[in-house]
Amino acid sequence: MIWIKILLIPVIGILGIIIGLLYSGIDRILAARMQSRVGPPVIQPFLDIRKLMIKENIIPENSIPWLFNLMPVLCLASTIVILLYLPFGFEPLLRGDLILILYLLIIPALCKVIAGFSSGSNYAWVGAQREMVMMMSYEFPLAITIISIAYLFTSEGIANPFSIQTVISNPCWSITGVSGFLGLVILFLVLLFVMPAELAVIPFDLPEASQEIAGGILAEYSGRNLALFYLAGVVKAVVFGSIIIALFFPYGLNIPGITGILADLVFFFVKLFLLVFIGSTFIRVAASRLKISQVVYTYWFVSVLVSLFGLLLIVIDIL
Amino acid sequence: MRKMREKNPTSYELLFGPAHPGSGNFSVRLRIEGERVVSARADPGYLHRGFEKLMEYRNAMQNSVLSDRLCILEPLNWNLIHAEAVDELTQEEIPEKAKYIRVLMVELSRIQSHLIWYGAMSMGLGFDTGFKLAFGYRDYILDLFELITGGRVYPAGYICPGGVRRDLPDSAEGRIRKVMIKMEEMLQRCENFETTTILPRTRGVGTLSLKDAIRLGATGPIIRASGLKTDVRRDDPYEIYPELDFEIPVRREGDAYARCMIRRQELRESINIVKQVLDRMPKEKLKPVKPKLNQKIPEGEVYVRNEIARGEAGIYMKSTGEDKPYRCKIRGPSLLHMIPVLEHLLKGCQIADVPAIYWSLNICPADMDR
Amino acid sequence: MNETELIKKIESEFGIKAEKQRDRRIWVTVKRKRLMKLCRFLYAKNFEHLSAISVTDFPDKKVYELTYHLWSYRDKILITVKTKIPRNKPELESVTPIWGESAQIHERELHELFGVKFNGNPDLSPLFLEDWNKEPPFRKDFNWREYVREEYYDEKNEREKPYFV
Amino acid sequence: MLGTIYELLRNLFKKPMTVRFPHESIEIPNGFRGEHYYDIDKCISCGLCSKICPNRAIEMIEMPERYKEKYPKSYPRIDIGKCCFCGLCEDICPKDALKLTKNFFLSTFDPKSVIKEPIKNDMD
Repeated sequence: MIWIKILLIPVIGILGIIIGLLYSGIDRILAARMQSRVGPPVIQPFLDIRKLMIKENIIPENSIPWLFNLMPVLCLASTIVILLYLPFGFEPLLRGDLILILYLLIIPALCKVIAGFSSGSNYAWVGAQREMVMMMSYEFPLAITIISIAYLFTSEGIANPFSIQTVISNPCWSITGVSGFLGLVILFLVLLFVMPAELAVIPFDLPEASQEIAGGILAEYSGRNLALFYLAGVVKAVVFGSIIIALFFPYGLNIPGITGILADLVFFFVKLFLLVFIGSTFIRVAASRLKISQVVYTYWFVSVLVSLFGLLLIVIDIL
Repeated sequence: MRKMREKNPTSYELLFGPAHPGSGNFSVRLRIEGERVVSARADPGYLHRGFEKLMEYRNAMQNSVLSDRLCILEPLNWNLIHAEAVDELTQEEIPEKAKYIRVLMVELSRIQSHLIWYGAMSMGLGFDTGFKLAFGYRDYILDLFELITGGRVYPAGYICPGGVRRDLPDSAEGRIRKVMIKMEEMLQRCENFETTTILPRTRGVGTLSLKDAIRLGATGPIIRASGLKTDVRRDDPYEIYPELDFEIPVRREGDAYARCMIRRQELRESINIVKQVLDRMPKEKLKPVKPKLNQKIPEGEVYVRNEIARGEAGIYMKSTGEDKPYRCKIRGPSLLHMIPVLEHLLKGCQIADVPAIYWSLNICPADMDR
Repeated sequence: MNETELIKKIESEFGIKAEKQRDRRIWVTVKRKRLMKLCRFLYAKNFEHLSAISVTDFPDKKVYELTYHLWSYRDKILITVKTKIPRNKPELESVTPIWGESAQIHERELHELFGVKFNGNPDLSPLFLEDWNKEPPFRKDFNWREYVREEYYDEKNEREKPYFV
Repeated sequence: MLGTIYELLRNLFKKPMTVRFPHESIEIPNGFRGEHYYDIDKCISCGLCSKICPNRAIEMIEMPERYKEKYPKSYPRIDIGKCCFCGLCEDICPKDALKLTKNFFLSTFDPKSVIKEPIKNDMD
């Protein structure tokens, strides 16, 4: 059994990358359509990655080379590790809990910060600073959401409230009343709102803001290293979508047998697609980039207050 | 850790341009502390081609072709300024229809230039959709240029001394009217997008008071956004502008948002002007101007001013009776907007505001460097 | 104030001839010594906008002719002030104290392209040209053909020949 | 906010503005200034085109030996690499020997091929 799991790890990793790239391609087509363009073919991200992989990998003179080269690898690896803890339409490979995932989610962002500081460019430096501020601001509403759900489970007397298995097997909507339902809707919306920041798409892509700081963190990256960061980004979309699905929509189709597993997988991907479309593609084409002060304000004040309100509704429901 | 700190001092220099996704062929050296710009120094010259000198060695018709390249974004307006300068020296009577065509083309070119501005502004703010839509709609106007002048971007001296180089084709009027409907649709779209895009990023950013605006030499939409109602088309009229009915939008705030709004209203006014010109366009056939060699420009000197999309443009032309001008001084609006105004506005703003301010001035490095 | 009134005022104040070219265009020629005084006078008369400054080179008369194009937002008149300075010693007082930065940048440009020195201008550093140590390039006697032939002519390239042979 | 959502969703189901260029393209109107068409039989060797050309892209040359009998004068050789497609040569030509066509596919890897001889050199 353990061998199967070990064998499945690279499979899941590759699957995550492929699904991520595929979504990235669909995302580009949909974004293009919303901008009245035809858009690139679906396989364009694969071609991009191939091209980046065969390009020269430039390491700037000013950088700290070992950190500079390590960070893209670490970033992609940590993103894929999260994937192993998440249900992919079937049981997750590794047993973990929500707190662990919260921590793991920070690692790719931290990698980017360190990458920015180690590249020795002013643009990257500004980008890294921005990424740190961003991280601090969106982490808080995210934590509130996850803890509220765990709190809901605790008060319902369910064992292991933080474990992912518990979350999947007990859909949170079924154990609440009206006000709790509203609270969950609010929390879901907050989580959806954290998604673009986590994925660094346009209203929140300040660390990379190409028109302001010329690519920011990634300013000095090229070739293979850039490809790894790009891959980490697309896998992260899958990861974050899966987290939301696990928390809020862990439903399957309940068809027995091998067809059931396949159907669940497909159903899962459809859910994922819808989430990525709303949380990333649509927001990306609809808004302009915010300023760092505006980002901090949106997350620290608006999102935190809204998520606390959601928590309050759940508390009222439980009492 | 120490190594990192040494590499990352608290105050440092950041280059905005020339090879930067948010700038044109132009660079600003920003001295930055944290996220704040302490001082800015413009560093122009990446597009210096020496037009004033080049024009001294070419005759009027060749200069007309050359004047396209003064600013890539609105070649027809520069065509008109050059043609007017020569016309004023030769005192030649321009056919009525040619005047109408000139104004028509210039206003189409203004719409097109403002659309580029909208695209560039959206791009600077990270709003990709606006960029792509604006350039998509601009292409409808480029189709018109292709039909009328024979080239999409460069009209090759379409407006030349003595009139225009070709008559309007018969199908032009209908097509222009159709395109104007499209432009109104685009304006509606800009308005629909406003609350999520331009408004939150530009309001209160880069405020320019009227006193500063006059001292720094701001013209056109920028000074109008600061509260001075001035427009060369109205104050110093040329061609058939006195006969046309159009508003001059003015706002008092003087910030980047006001500048954006002014340009949007100007787009609307330009669409109106195009419609009026089409209504009044004389029906008779126009004899196109053919180039001639050794056409002498009479002795004299003139200073011609025009309102182009970016502000006030002018040509000082001195002729000593040769077929080539003795001296041509070109006054582009961007020289003052890009150096004193930009340096003034960038002082004390955040890095994130730099593209917003830069593009709200709608500057073109080509007509600054010349 | 219209054109004729302004012309009368200038003529009575300075005793020089002002000429009306057409509507809204006035041309004045002034000695360089009295240029500053005239400029201050015009600024006080609401000529707040310095549209352009230009230099024309006359190598045979050995003078530079400077033209200042001033626009009044209130009266809607463009007045052009012309003055002559000797070509071998091109120095002149700057109008930066009057019109501020807008004059400064025009003067900086002319200093670079014609070598006119504006006394009192705080910043006359190079603007457009990079590492230029030859004579100012916009002078009439600057032989650009020779310069281009020395710097850029590729004799092996057949297609460049018509420009140089 | 609602305006943005409406616009984007509307765009999503509308036909895009762009055309996929090599497969389809917009129509090129008459009077487009593209590649030159030169008719040597109409040419009277006045040389006006070479004089008006702002970029000196047109050079009047003698014909090679074998054509010398038929075409004894000098004829324009056009360097399209220098041309700015202003159309002044077309306008000034008294006999309509020189015209600009609709062909704009002019980019090439071979610097020799941008020079247009008065008569196509079939075999040198």
